[in-house]
Amino acid sequence: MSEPGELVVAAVLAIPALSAALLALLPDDRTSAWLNAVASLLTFLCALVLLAERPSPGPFLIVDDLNVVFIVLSTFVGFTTSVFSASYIAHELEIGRLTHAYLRFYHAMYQILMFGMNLALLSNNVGLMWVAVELATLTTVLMVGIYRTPAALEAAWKYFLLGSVGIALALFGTILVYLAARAVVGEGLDAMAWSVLVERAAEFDPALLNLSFVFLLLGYGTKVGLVPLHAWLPDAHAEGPTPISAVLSGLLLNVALFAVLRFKIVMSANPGALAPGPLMVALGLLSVLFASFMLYRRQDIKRLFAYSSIEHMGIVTFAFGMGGALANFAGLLHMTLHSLTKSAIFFCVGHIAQVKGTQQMADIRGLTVSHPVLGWGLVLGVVAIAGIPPMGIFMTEFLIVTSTFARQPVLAVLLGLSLLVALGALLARLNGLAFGDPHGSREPAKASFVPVAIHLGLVLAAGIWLPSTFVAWFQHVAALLR
Amino acid sequence: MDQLALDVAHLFAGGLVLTSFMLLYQDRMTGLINTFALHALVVSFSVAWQAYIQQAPHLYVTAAIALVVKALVIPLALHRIIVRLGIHRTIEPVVGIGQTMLAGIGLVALSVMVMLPITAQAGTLAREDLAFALSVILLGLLMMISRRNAVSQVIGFMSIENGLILAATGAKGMPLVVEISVAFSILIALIVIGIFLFRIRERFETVDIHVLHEHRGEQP
Amino acid sequence: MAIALELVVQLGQMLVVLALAPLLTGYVRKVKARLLRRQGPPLLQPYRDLLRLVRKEVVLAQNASWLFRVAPYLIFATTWVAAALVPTFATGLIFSHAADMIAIVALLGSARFMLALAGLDVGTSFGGIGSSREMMIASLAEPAMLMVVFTLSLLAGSTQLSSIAASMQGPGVGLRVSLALALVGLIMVAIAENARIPVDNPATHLELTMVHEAMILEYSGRHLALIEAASHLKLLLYISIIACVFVPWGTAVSGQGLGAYVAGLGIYAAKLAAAGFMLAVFETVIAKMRVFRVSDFLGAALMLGFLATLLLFVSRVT
Amino acid sequence: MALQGLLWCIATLLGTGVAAIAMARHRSATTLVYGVALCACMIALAIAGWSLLALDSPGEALTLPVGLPWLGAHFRIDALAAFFLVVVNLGGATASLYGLGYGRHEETPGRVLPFYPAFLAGMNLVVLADDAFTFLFTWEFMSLSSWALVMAHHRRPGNAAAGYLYLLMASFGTLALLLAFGLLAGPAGGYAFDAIRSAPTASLAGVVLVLALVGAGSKAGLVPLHVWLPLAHPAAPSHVSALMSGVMTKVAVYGFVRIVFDLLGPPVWWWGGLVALLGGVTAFMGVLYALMEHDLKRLLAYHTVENIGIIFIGLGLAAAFEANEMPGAAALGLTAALFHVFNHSVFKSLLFFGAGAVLTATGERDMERLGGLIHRMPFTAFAFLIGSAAISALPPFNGFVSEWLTFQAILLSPALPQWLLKFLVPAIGALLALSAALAAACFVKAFGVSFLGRPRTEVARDAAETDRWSLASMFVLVALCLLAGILPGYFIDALAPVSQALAGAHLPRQEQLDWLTIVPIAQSRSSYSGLLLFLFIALAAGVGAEVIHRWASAATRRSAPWDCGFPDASPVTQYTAGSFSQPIRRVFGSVVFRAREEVHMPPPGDVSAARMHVRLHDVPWDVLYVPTAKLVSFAAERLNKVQFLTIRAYLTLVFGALVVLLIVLAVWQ
Repeated sequence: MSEPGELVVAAVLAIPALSAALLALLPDDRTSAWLNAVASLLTFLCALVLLAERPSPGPFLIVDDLNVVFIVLSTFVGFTTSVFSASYIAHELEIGRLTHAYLRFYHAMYQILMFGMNLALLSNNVGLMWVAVELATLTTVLMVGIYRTPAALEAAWKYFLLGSVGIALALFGTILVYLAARAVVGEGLDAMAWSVLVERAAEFDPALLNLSFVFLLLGYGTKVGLVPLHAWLPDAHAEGPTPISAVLSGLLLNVALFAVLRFKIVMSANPGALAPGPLMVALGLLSVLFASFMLYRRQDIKRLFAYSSIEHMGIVTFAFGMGGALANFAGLLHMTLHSLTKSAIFFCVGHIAQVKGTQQMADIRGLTVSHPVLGWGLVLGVVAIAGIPPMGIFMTEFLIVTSTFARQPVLAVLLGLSLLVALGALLARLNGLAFGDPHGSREPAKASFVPVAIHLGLVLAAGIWLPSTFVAWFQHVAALLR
Repeated sequence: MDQLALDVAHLFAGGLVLTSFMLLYQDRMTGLINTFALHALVVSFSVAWQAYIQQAPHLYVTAAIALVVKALVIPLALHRIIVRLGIHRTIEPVVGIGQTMLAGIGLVALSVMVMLPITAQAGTLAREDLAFALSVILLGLLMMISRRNAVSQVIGFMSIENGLILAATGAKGMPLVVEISVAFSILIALIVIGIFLFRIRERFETVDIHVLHEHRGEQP
Repeated sequence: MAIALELVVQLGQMLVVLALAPLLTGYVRKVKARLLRRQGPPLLQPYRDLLRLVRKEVVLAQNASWLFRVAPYLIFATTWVAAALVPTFATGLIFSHAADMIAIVALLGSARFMLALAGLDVGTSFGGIGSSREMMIASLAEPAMLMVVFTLSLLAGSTQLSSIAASMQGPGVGLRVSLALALVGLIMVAIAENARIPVDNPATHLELTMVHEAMILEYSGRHLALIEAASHLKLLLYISIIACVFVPWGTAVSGQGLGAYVAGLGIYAAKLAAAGFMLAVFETVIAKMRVFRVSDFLGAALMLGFLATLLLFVSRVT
Repeated sequence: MALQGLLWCIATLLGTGVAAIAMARHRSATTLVYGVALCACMIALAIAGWSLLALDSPGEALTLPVGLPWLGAHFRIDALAAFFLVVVNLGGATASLYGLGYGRHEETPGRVLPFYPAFLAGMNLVVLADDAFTFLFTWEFMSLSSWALVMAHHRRPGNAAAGYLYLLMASFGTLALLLAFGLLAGPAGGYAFDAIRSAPTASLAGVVLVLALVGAGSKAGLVPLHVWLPLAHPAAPSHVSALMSGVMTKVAVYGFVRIVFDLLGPPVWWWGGLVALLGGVTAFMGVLYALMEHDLKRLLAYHTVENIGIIFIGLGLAAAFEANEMPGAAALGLTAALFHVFNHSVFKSLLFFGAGAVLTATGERDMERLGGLIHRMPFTAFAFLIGSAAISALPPFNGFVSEWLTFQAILLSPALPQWLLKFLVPAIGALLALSAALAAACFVKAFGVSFLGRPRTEVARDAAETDRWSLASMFVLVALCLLAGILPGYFIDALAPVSQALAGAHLPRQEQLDWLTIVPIAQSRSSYSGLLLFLFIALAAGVGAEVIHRWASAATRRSAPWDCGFPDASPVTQYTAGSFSQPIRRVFGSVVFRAREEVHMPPPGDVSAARMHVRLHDVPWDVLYVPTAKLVSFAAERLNKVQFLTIRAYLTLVFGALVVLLIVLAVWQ
């Protein structure tokens, strides 16, 4: 029982909660934007400590190889996004898209969202995790609707309805898991604790587990944005404030997928249960195929990248579905890198949309000429997301495709071709956005490029060199995932 | 556990399914809301009964929550809302009642079929409860997709929640976490719905989703 | 010592071809004239023409470049070297290994390349017509030639003219269909390459029909002389290839001594005479064809060569 | 030792690229970047040359702790790698030398300087890579950096589209290679080349070959995967075009050789047939495309396609011979192919440099608007002439030697037991001969129309000779064309270790033969001595000139050309590129390109000009690419409807998914 570890975990959860309350009370928005950033920074620093200090699993909270990486990742992206959001929000105030009241609400919600996600990642209890995920979802619902334009309202409404159906299904799944566990573990909290579930999973009733997994996959899959449960995702990304789009793509999808992973571990620990692989492979491949074709007809730049998020979540799900040391490792790495890259892209996109005053790609041209930094940032981001070296996503896609081709050639070919289709769409868009004669306003963007630079730098570094401890964790988790 | 207890529990669960069918059948706003109140009432009874037979006092809380919030508060609120929005007109299901009913029966059959292979290990009570709960959930979904009006969709959604409560209480000895979370989610749901209905009221003259989705970021 | 003799013989060969080439042309012209019941120019007329041209001054077009002036020498040199490497009266000369049949064809290709460029240099449309048509013809003639080479090398297991000649004399060959096809193909190529009827008419200056003459229209004086000499050499070269491959008998083998060389020379002259006569007859009895039918003509040659190869495979296995 | 040196050179290049981002605006950036690149490439060239001659068979290997965590980045230099490094760095050095002058005319150096060294580094790394991941990583990195260079002039019409197509095709090729390596490495993921070699031959070796052919071919420009090449190569700055055409395609060839001859194990006979046939078709189609083309740089790009075809003919023959245990013949085919790799990189770079000089002098790439440049740019013209002669396979230049060797390999084909090959190879030989002859025609057109005749436009009339740096690098290459042409023996000997390593045999040592003759198999069979031919020609020409000028007239007079009594000054009456290629278009085009000529004659009495219009169809494009694009956009259009459903419809989707899964479950249990 390492005391400091406990404290740190408590801090990671407490800081967002407290600052949320504080921000809700603070009237002034200037400072609140920075307070927001500072709070996120503190959370991130505490999370960093977790890399070194791990508390032993308690009844409600746990830190293990699987979530330690994601907690650090999400607090980090949360921090960078808050920095970006500061400059973004300032501009929104100038043009009067947001009022002070809404801004207060926005910052409070932002911290609650962080709290929810950290809790979901840290929780050692299925029920608690469920609550946390729902909390995060509902806060994002409110944030998406914050502009109160008809489109934003509809996006939020759609998100709310689909999301809460997901909530219901996930809860039912959770109950089933409890039932399955209760018969073996006995009543009480233990029957909902990861650490216990994973150990005893072998003795559970397979039928119950199967049923529960169907519901959990669909329930959390709705949040992951797997086709055909994806409908809320593009609009929610497109109509909400860009920092929220970044957090959605970068973190919330990951958190939901993380939940699915937890249950997949339990499933695959039980010999009698049906292998979760085929379901996930099917959904993942469906998502990749669908999303990569959907990329072609997009006119709104944020929707474009929202669909690319669907595609990448599909890739990750596919990888985990395939299983095996290589594919699982690649899947985990892909989740990490995708959240970094995609949020970086959304940072660029946010500034671009603000500078050009539109999200319609038809009106954005020749960025590398008019706004070199933003333009090349976007180019780099798209190159990374398209899986082209030297950026890291190439490594994961390399591992996924090669390891699949040796086992399931047809699936690998399908995946590869749909990746190619997606690449075609992204590059076609990139040609229009970044190259050619510039179009629209040329005034320099008042933006902080640091977050973009850091994210892309990390992705680049990951493509070239990965720290060994990091690799060790992922490999351990990959082994757990079968 | 004696036979009687089982039968009563069975009775309540079955009653819930029946009420779900009634929900599907209703095509008047007011009638719909009233039926939903009944739905919530049945749930609270069944939860109470579970509390009694499981000697689990905390379930009484859940029952009370269900009774007060869902059977009284929400229906009243909804009545207020529809009065304010002035939608007393009949709401037409998209597919005819008949087909909806048939589909519903099919769903019940499906849920039973899915539950069958579960070993008795989980307990017959739990098994039956789960079967009924699942059918309630599916029926609620069916209602959501067969209605085009926001309020009725919300009602469908809340009937799903009831099904969840049924399942949760059926799962013997499940920690309080679940009840709290359910209540919690109902609360959130109410708030959000309120906000939304309010805003929607502000923006449009109707709650009809059909009108909502005319506004889209991207033209086809 | 032996080396020295070898060198002398090689040099002799070079001089022989240079000396005989105009005579061959004159001879063909004479025979043609006779067949047409004309008196015709004297046999030595080509020598006279060359001498006169060499003495005259060169008239250069205004914008002729250095390439225009260098080309004739290169054309002459390459053609001469090519002709000198073909065994005429003796095989297996010291430098005969410097180039096999493919290389000889390619050397002629270099000459043609320069000529075509020279045709384009002045910038009149005649040069253009000539060059473009010449290259079109060549683009078909060269593959046909290479198909013939392919056939021969399949038979003789070599692309070295000397070895081919040697194996042709050997007993193993006998009469083969593919040989006949190859011969016909080679002859057709030779006709096309030397701008003879029916592909081209060396005697005309009628713009629409001429190819070779159009390219050299701007040449005069010593340049023209060199180019004329080159074309004489080319004719000689092709005839000697045909002779060396298909009627290899009587050629001396290097190192047999002077007598053999003289004998070989005599026989070689006889072969030239016969071939020249046949060429003249052929040219008198046939009519010039339209430029765009040349492709069919040469395509036929290509097909013949290809057919020869395939037939050879068949005859090989049986 | 050698390997470290090379890696340091590469690191230097990468560093230069990064530094160039910072100082791109600076004036001296151009000189600095190209200077450093030049030095790095020279050093790398020296090291590579040394290791090609001196290194023993297994070569040097080392592993860096980057790339795949548990694998690391393996690098190895063996004979094959050393040879291709020579090609790469020779190209890089000359291009950098050229760039020292040419780069000054660049209007947006910021878009060229950072990527140029990265491109060089990428090509070097691909050749050095010794595991699948590093190979593909660097391969794609090479594509990416060259894409950036293609996009350097993105505002010119068509360039952006060219870059798009290029990167898409490159990724397609990478995907194919990815799958190929997936098969080679197996599910366990033994990505290191050693592991692949030691592993038993992959079960679907044929599939691997086809994938490798698609992957490497799409980068090298095999028909029908060539469509991007004539668009992308010319779009880049000329020295980069030279690198892409002359060197990058060779790196693709390297990839193919590495996979098929080294990793894949013993070949099967039909592989050779397939590869050689593709090569023949590519050579023929490429040169025909080139003949129809009037854009100077694009014409050169199409000739790259042709020469790649010739190289693949050699490789295919080598595979076929190797499959039939004829190591000597295999060595001949391989040597021919590799020697042509070297030669083509030399003269193609030379030609692109020439085209670049013309471009800077006139701003024109369209031959129809050039002409008469030989007067204004004599040195460039001379260099271009030599390059044209070399690429047209004319003795005594280097192009001829390698094509001659290829022919010798073809002539060995009768010994092959398979009937299909017996019949196929002569046909391929015919295609090769045809393309060689057509290439000559094409370069008569290219040189004649753009350098000879009278200038067709003002810009052509006012052109000026290009700068010293460019000329220097061009003349270096001219010297190489001649050297490799007249002293081929040494080059063939240098290739001996490569063919020894790959085919298990090598050609007989050439250097001690008298008169530096080369003898692939036996003296009696075939031999060629470029040196002798060169000496004879020089001698004969010299003697001729000497004699005539000494004893006959040397007088010259200038006058107007003969105009058949139809006086006209206008250069328009010259033969244009279009009219030059008309006969050949008539002969081949009507079949291959479905070429149609339409002549619009004004009615009698109307004085307006008659107009002739030629329409060509690019058959592979129409048959393969257009339908694919149509298919994708059709699918996109159809699926796009899903974006515009009602919320209820979306809920229905969720509901449907749930019900379907439940039914599946019910059925499964």
